Amino acid sequence: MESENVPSSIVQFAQLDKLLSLGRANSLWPMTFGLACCAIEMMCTGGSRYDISRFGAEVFRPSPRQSDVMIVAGTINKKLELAVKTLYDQMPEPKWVIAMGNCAISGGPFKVKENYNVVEGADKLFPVDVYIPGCPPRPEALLEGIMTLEEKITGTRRWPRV
Amino acid sequence: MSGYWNDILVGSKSLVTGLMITAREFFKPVVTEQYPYDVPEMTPLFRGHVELIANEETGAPNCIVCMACQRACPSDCITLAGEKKEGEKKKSLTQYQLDFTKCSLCGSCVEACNFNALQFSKEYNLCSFNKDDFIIDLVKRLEDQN
Amino acid sequence: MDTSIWRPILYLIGIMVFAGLNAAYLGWCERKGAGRIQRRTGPMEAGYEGLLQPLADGIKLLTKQLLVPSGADGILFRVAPVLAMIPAITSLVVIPFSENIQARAMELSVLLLFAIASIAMMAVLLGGWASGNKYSVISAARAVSQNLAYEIPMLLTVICIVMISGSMNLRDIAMDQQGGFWHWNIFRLDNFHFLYMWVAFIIFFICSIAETNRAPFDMAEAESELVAGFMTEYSSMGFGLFMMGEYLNIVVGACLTTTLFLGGWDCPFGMFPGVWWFIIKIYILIFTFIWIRWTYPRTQIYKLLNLSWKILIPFSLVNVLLTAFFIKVF
Amino acid sequence: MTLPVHLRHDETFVLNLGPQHPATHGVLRVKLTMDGEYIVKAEPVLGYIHRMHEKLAEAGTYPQFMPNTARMDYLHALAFNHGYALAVEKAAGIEVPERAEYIRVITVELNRIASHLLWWAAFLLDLGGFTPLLYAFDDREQIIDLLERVTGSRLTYCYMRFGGVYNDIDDEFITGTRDFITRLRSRMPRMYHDLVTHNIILIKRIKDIGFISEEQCRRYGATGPVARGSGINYDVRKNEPYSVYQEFDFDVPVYSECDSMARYMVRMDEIEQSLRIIEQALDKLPDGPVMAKKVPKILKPGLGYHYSAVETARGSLGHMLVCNGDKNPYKLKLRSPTFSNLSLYGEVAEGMLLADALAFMGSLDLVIPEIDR
Amino acid sequence: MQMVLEILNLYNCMSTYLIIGAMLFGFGIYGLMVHRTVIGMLICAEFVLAAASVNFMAFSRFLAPEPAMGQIFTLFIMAIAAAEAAIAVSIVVAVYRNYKSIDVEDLGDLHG
Amino acid sequence: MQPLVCPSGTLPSLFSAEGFAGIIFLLTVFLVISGAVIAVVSKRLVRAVAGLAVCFTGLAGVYYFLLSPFVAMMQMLIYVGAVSILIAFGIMMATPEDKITPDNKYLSKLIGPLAGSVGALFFAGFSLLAVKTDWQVFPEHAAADGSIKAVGMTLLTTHSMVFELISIVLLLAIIGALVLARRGRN
Repeated sequence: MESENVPSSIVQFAQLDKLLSLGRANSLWPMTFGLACCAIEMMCTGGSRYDISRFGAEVFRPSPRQSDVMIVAGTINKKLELAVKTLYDQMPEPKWVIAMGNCAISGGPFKVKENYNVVEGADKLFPVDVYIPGCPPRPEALLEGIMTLEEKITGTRRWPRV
Repeated sequence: MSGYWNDILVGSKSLVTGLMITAREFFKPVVTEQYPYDVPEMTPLFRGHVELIANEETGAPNCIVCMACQRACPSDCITLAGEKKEGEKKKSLTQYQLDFTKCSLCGSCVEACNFNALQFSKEYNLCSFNKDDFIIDLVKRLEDQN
Repeated sequence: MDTSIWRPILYLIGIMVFAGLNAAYLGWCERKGAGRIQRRTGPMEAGYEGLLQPLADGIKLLTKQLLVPSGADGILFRVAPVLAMIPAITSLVVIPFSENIQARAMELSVLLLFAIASIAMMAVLLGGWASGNKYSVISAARAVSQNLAYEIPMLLTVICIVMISGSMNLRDIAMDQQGGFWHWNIFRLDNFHFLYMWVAFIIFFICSIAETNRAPFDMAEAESELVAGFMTEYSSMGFGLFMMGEYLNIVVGACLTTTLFLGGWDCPFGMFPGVWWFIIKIYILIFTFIWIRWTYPRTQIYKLLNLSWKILIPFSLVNVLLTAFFIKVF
Repeated sequence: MTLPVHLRHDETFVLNLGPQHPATHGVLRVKLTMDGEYIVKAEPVLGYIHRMHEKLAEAGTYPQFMPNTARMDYLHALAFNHGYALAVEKAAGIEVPERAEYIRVITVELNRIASHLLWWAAFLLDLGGFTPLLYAFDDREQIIDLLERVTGSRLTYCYMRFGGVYNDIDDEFITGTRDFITRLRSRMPRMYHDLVTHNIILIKRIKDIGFISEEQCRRYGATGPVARGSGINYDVRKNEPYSVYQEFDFDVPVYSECDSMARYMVRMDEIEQSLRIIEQALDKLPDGPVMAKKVPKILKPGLGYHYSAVETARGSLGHMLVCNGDKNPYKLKLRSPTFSNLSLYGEVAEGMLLADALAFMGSLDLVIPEIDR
Repeated sequence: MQMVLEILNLYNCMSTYLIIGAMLFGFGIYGLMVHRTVIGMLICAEFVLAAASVNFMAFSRFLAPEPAMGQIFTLFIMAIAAAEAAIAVSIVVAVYRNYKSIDVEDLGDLHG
Repeated sequence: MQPLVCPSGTLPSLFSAEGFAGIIFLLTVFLVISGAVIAVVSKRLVRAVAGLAVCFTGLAGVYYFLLSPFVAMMQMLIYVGAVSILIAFGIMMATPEDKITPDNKYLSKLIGPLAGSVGALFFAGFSLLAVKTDWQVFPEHAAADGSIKAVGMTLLTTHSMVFELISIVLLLAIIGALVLARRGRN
């Protein structure tokens, strides 16, 4: 469960680490994993207009083994819980999670007291790195999320903030 | 047998046509919006999360704490509180907390408001490491804006 | 010291560099090309026009955790990606890039290419089987039956070329086509070979797409059916090697097509032959590979086998007969 | 050692398609019993995205359920809006101004085109063609832009209100829509038909694959393009006109080949018919208000059952509303089209090849949240 | 040093090849006895055939008056081996379909 | 192709082309042996097939050293590309799971050493025969042309019978395999 604390080497190779993180940040391959409405906006982000490929992240891999970032786009319910968790566990380290949309953050509009079937947020299952609110978030927000994740990996932000 | 030759001929023709179409697209300009560099403009009706409207004169929120928005909200996003200050007719807002992580952006709250106190913000690219960032204190937000 | 030792070593280094660059940058070309076809930009942010993208991907893949699933056959699982790379690199040894640039001018270089390609098939089969995943096993079975089916028309068309040139040496075959495009096997004027050799070229090209498992024949990694096919369980560099192997196979396929049909290093107008013509030709072919991939939907495995058995093999057999006939008669 | 015949385990194995699988469009799970590449038995497993929409309807007031409708079928959200609005309007006896009905039709039809385009894209993705996907998305973005201008959201619209629509359309929207119609009409023959429909690979892939007989359609209650691809001329817009659909002249495309290609063609033709409807609606668009005058703030329809049917991109959608005079519905039951359409998957997919079965699944145009609700 | 050089020159020596052939034959016989599945035995039978081909090739290289002779025999053996493999595998598949096993001992009632 | 043979009586230098060839030869022999060992010893059939492929790749190298590149290529093409893959296919179709065969009661304890000794006996006998026999090496054939041309010529003239037989065998194999595989599926 501790994706944050990947043991760093005892001897710090500062420059090398920087290179590694730059490499990782620029090649975030997401998993083809859509749950609900937000998945359509995720597809739009891959589309020509928003073009997630500019950040090297258009390689949607169908297999969790080859993906670096899991974009949880949609509601996770109790039945799906185990499947999502398995998928997360199947991803090789280092891995990141983006919770896209309100459902993945907290259960969203379905987090009401009558709720009997919704997992209240992906972070109940595994650590989430970046949260993108919205119902669904615009593709720009997902791009922003990718950039924020890159910021998390490299420690600096390379793009203009809007 | 004629189907066999027909398949080959018509099939090859369709394949070549397809290649020609994609080739033509290859030389057309791209349609991509360079998002972090080009900032898109939201339409006037764009629904971001809600925000308070300030009174043009005083700068204080228009809200009179009638709770209509809270009642209208399908997913209990809104918590608000107000108090009646002395010498004032209307209640004034002390706290307006929006749990944006539960919002479904339906716009019921804005519609329910009869006092022109709520509007949609144009925040379209919110994103954070921390989900508590989206439990927004709108009063504070309004103060920051002023 | 004997120069006979250093020459192959130098060539080996050259081939490694060529292979490495191609394996890395074809991925970039593919993503950029796909982007342009789809009217988007493709990778932009890593370096100028995303030129450092392969580097980023490489770094990431290298430093990613290599998972060996518990149900997998550990040894075969690890060996298979390496096996996928070997034949692609080895094949480059016999490719004549120009009259003088060839690592090893073998008498039977055409045969060598096909012989070595069988190792790649073995790699896919073992990789898929060793993963212990049902999708991978189905994919491996598909990949192999596809490769077997398409090897037949491919070899038959190559036989046409061998009959025309009277040699199995790629260098001789290329030498035989010098002097302008009307000498190339595809448009060859003497003995009226141009009448049917273009069909052979098309058959060969289709087969090389199928042999390299590229769309529309990418049955093995049909992602909407089999997740990622035989690569489903591969993470990190295991996956990277399979990908690089695929791109190198494309390069080898393009080189072979160029040498067999398009006159090798010959200039279309009969002047200034040289290695650059070869490079231009192979990259045009590689672009066509990419272009085709991003245009068509995928076929279906049985339709694919039907295409081979019902169309390509009869046509290539007829081609062999025609070649023999035209050589004998004219 | 040899087992008697009846004890031998057969050669089949179980292939678990989903819940995460690129071909299942979300989180459908299909348990396939396979014999080699042939499917012996296909068993869809539902419930992976069940979000208790019907329960939520009972919990909140009438207007509070409106945003949920858009989240069931997010591809044709406005039709779900429309259906729910119609049901509640029927229950509460609200008259909708004519302009509002026209706007509803225009936006619903635009949304239907967007939905079909996305289906087309996803279907092509199932068949392994990636570029058409992006061409369709390019067109779809135009629709989304138009709809965003009037509704304020890109995907999960909450546009309709009981008694009208949330917002009036302006001239810019009308000219934009007309531009879009010409744009799509000019792109349709090349980018859609020449590139894909006439492509021999596609034809070979989906022609004579996934045969659904008319009898099967009726037995499972399949509607929409699935039924129309099997020769059943049924379209709620035509057969039981609601809203102002009787004002327009449009055809219901029906193909009797019963295969995936027929369903494909039905949808492609429907895009053209929707364009026709939009054109006529724009021409006839009357002036007037877009909201009914007297809509009570708090709706309390009296005791009764109310049913409304609308035609979504996937088929006939029914809202069964039971009111008991409270401010929240006593019960809301949905008859969602994809649920019936998916039900026949198991029967039809038997004996198919894996690749064909997935092409067939794509041709059903499944939206899983709508099935699970 | 002399030893090393002699080892390096092994490839010019006919007995090297014959010993390789003998070894393959030995492995093949051993495997045929040890393996209990039809496919395992098939694999080992391939070794026996390969041993024969190596010998043919070696004789053709070093002894035969007509050098192509051994090669032709080897090619013939290859064809036989390929045919044998094809037939054997299809038998195995057919048998497996009926008996759900490829273990030779389970196939006792195959005769008759 | 010219054979790399040193003048009679001399040995190659370590760094000459001949020496290099010697090293490569040792590698190919290593491939043959290791492949054969894997194929015979491993319990899992898939590994056995992988071993078979390795062994045959090595054998192709050995044939190359026997001045017959054509046969070497055919070895790769047929054995690695077809036979091994065919067998692997057979394994895929005929074993649902990779089962490691359980030991049989008495026989298996006995059969291992027995088979080992029989194999070793054959090996020893043949090796002895190979080493002890005084082979009449044709000196002029050391440089003989083993090229494809000679093979092709003889195959179509002197030994055309072989050619025909190969064709018939393959044809029969195809038909037989088809019939057998079809019969299995009712």
